[in-house]
Amino acid sequence: MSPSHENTCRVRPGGEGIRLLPGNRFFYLNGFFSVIILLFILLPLLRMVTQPSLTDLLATIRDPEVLASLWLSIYTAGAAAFLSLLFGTPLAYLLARHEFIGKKLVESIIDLPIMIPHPVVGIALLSLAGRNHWLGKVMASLGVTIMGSVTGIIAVMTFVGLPFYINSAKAGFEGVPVRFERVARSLGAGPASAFFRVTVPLSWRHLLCGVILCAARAVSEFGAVVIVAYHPMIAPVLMFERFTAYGLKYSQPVAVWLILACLGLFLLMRLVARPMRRVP
Amino acid sequence: MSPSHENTCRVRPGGEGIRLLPGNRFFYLNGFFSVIILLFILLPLLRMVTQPSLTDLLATIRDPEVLASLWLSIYTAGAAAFLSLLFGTPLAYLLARHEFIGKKLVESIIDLPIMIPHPVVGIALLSLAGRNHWLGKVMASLGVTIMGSVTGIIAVMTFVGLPFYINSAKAGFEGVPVRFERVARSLGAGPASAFFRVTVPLSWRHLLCGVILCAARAVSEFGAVVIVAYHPMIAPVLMFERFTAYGLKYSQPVAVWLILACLGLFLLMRLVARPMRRVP
Amino acid sequence: MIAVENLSVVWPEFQLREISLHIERGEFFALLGPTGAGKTVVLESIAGLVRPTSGSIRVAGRDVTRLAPELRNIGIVYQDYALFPHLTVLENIRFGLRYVPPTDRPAPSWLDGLIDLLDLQRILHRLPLNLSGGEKQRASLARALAVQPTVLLLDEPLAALDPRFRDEIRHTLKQLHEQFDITLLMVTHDFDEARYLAGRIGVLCNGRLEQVGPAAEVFQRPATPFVAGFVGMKNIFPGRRCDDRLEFAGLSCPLPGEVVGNPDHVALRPEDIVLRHQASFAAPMVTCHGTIERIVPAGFWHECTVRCDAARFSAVLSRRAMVEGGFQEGDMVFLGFEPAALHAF
Amino acid sequence: MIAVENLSVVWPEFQLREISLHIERGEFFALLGPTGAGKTVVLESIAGLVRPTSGSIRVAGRDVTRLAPELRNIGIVYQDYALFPHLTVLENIRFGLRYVPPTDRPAPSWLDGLIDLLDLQRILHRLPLNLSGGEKQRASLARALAVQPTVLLLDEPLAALDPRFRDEIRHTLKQLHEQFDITLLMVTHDFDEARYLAGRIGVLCNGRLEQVGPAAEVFQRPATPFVAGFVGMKNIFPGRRCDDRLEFAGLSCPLPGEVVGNPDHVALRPEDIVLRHQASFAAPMVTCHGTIERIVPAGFWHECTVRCDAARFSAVLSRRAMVEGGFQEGDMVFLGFEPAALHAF
Repeated sequence: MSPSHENTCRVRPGGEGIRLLPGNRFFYLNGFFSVIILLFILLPLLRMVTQPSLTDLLATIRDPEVLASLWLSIYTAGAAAFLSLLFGTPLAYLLARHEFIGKKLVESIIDLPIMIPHPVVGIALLSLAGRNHWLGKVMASLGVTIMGSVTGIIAVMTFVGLPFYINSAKAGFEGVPVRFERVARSLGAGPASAFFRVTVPLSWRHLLCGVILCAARAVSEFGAVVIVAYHPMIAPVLMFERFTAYGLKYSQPVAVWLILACLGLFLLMRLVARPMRRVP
Repeated sequence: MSPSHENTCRVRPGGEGIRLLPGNRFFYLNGFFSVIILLFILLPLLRMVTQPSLTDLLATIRDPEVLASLWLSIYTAGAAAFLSLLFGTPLAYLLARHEFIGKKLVESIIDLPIMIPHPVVGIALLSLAGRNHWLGKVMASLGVTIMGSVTGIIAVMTFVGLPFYINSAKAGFEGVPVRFERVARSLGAGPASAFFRVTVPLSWRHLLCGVILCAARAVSEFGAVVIVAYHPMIAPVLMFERFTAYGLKYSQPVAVWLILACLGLFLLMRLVARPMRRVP
Repeated sequence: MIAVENLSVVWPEFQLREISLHIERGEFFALLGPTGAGKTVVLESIAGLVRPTSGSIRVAGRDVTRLAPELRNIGIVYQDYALFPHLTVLENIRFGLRYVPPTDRPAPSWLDGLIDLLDLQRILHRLPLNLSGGEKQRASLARALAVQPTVLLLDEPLAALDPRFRDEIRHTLKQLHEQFDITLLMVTHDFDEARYLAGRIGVLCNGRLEQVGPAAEVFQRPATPFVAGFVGMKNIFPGRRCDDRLEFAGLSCPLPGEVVGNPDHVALRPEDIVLRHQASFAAPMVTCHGTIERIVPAGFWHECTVRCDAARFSAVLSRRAMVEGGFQEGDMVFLGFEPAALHAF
Repeated sequence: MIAVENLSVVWPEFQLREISLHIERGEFFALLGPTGAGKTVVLESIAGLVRPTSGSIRVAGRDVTRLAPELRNIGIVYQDYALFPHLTVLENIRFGLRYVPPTDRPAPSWLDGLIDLLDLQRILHRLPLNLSGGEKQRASLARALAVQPTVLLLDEPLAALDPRFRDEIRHTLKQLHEQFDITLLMVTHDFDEARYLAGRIGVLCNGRLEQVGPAAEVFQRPATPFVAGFVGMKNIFPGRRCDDRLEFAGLSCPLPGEVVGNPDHVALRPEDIVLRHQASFAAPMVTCHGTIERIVPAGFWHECTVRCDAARFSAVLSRRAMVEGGFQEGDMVFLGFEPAALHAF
């Protein structure tokens, strides 16, 4: 998503530095409000992470059901991110490079999945795949099912994660001056060659960021997935089940592991991305 | 959210225009993939919206349970957006104006709610409000409950919506040159006066965008709310209930009304925002 | 080598109208004009990066109007260098080689010669990020020339450079042109630059080609008031011919030799005007009387605005002339110039 | 009026070291220096927008070093005008008035006088967006002066303007200073601008004040090689005094009158050098012999680089001198200058 994408990908404008001039009650007032907000975000998470005992945590991670759901979450989110990369990149590139009538509309369409209430997403995908729609019939005859299948989970996750990848990739492509591609073409490179030899190497950070954000959004989805596929269980669904069946105390360890899995995954990707030569 | 915020708030760089030069098979290939992606987003939604009959839709909207849930959704999302505006603005302003050690960390903390799986958010907030935590005790003695209350719903919605408001507001404040505030202060205005007379009028579009995005995210939340408060029922929860109890066909009309309510709300806000004098 | 016929590019906010240009093999041609005149659009049309609305472009005898840019074999160098930041200088230079068919590949000595002439030996393995402007522009020239383009287009190649590098690159361009026998089309807004480098000059204004000709001719005999102003004739007056005299700004003077037909403008360079406190001008000089309205010091000279009854003249005086004359704002002065310095058109 | 004592601002990437400045009531002082020298930091320290690391600032006898900017009553005008884009020109001008205590409020005639002098009548109710650069800068001056600041700080007020507006605003500044008796501190990188407007000049380089003095003195007797280069003495050589002669660049010449002590640099303006093909210089002239390495035409003059055995001289010739002398690159020439033109320091 662009918020965190802005934090991670874009070079910030030159710092002004904290220069506290006299007469800055306003500054301290702002600081006070800011601390409240940060505590509001941090305290619940810290509390939740520190509440379960280590024994509980260890017992939970040995639970094959938990492990399976974590693995399924990661696997489907990865697939969704890959699909977004594959299908979203061309659209992001077109939007970054061309002006056309209806461009605003296309951009709004891309942002739709962000705005739509999550269960509605699930219901919408199921509506399409229903047997009384021609597409549903085609899919059924190919043996593809959405309801209660891994395919369905991936479809939902792709749906909700796409805007995050496309917007990040678009910002990345917009950051590469058209001039570079023009020079490449004047040197004999075709459009595809210019794209892969110049544009992609200069925007890979944004692309990677987009993939990470897309995967993050996909892994965190619950409302749409629970409609489309309660089983096989992804981790948030499992957590929800434990919460409703056994209460808060039994769902907390799963939540902790899910958070750790997400954080670990993103740290790993960050590290993989770091040592690449020549940061633009 | 920044994606749509980028589409709506920021002036785009000068258009390059579609200049189709010869030899652009690459362009058509991109266009093909782009159309697939747009259909993937649009078809399910269109299908869902067109499937219920008008009679069903009218019957649904006369159902007092549906009306109550829609109203609750809108009301709580509005409250969450208002709280974000109140508490998020100071933090956004600090981040836009000052560099300090740990700034990246603070920015990551703000983005945490985007990354965290939705049910985990609910579980985390409940962890804090539990009776065995001092804060939980304080809240209980004040008669504030999170579990199953409107307060809880608003808390959850604020939690998930905050990053969207803060990131948009921060971008807005960053877009106002510090120089303007400096000139204001050299003319005798104190820091607060400079903020309200110069910075806010020059960034109100971003602030409004942030509020809209925050409300959109809040209204669409399901996973976290369903943990904290199944009752009173917000619209997505009601839809989920109808889906599990009666199936797809009975949940679709509610989904359509929910989407229409969201879209109507945002259009209204846009219109309210439009006629203001002097667009910066 | 390049033949542009009736090239038009019409965009909502900009129009380039019916440009025709012919550039010979081995020529150094400069297209001159103020910002926004459409110079870069002409270059990019030739390179195939802009789709012309109408007109045709032939390069080396081949009609390239509808050809993709990668098939035209035309090099382009931008003022911001546009070096690929993720590649070293050498990788930048070799970027285009893989698209050249093996049979046409330039001999290794070609690359070596380029690297030598452009003095890139020391920086071949550095990334562009930390190079100086001059080094970047030299690398960018090498990259464009490595694939042996039929024509090299230069888009304000000196504009973004520090003055010290500007001299260096200007010199390099001259050397390149002399030693490698390449055809060069340069776009610039700086008349001195064009005059120093180019054999012929075209002046573009508002998407129209106002004058084309050898550099000296454009300088001495501008064809339109716009070109006259552009080449430094700050004093431009409406005027007319009466038999063998020229009348303008309330003055009447003998015709300068070159005038043919009926000109309607008279132009005069500010440095051709002499100011004196007494009316002590010798015979052929034309004089008039006026008041110094403003004196603005600028570098080595002072710019004086003198108001005579009918017109306002701009004169440039060296610092020495200023000190010796003791001119002040508000002084009454006599203003003189030789009729030969007038240009009528 | 302004007394800055030992002002230092130390940032990781920049240092301003021990600046001391004294500016009198009603003075027009210019702080001159290249980009990045720290000129704006000095201004912003005085205005209270930058926190000094050490040193003190007194304005009108009051120590303001730790005072909030809104309490200092110091106006500031930036090169980018910084007009509030959401307010009309009049609202911009009246912005600061509500913070002035009712007893101190300027008479309405003050505002009217400003609006008249700055010719803002016609644009009072327009938004800044569509104003020309000159109009914007005039509005920005009016806004700063509306609250009757004790001092007005100008940050490169002419730098962002088109040449035609630059003359106009320069004139306006001079008028403002003459008619309103305000104290002005201007920062600029343009020596001619400073010389035209300011009474005294301070030259800043790399965060250090190199020289302070009347404009003419800085121009004629720069104190350091940096200042010499900045005021246009392109030829700077290490040199030394031997009894009553000055030795530099392999030459020995009589001392120019002003020299005291033991200078170690000798500087010469390029326009004080004369080139000839014959060694026909009259008695006091110092001459040497060399080769023209490069001729670069630039506007009204040509810049020639002449290599004599020990040194490289830069000379500026008018176009006329160039044509009459018929100089070419590679020519052997005699170079001469009057010893009085030398400046030793």
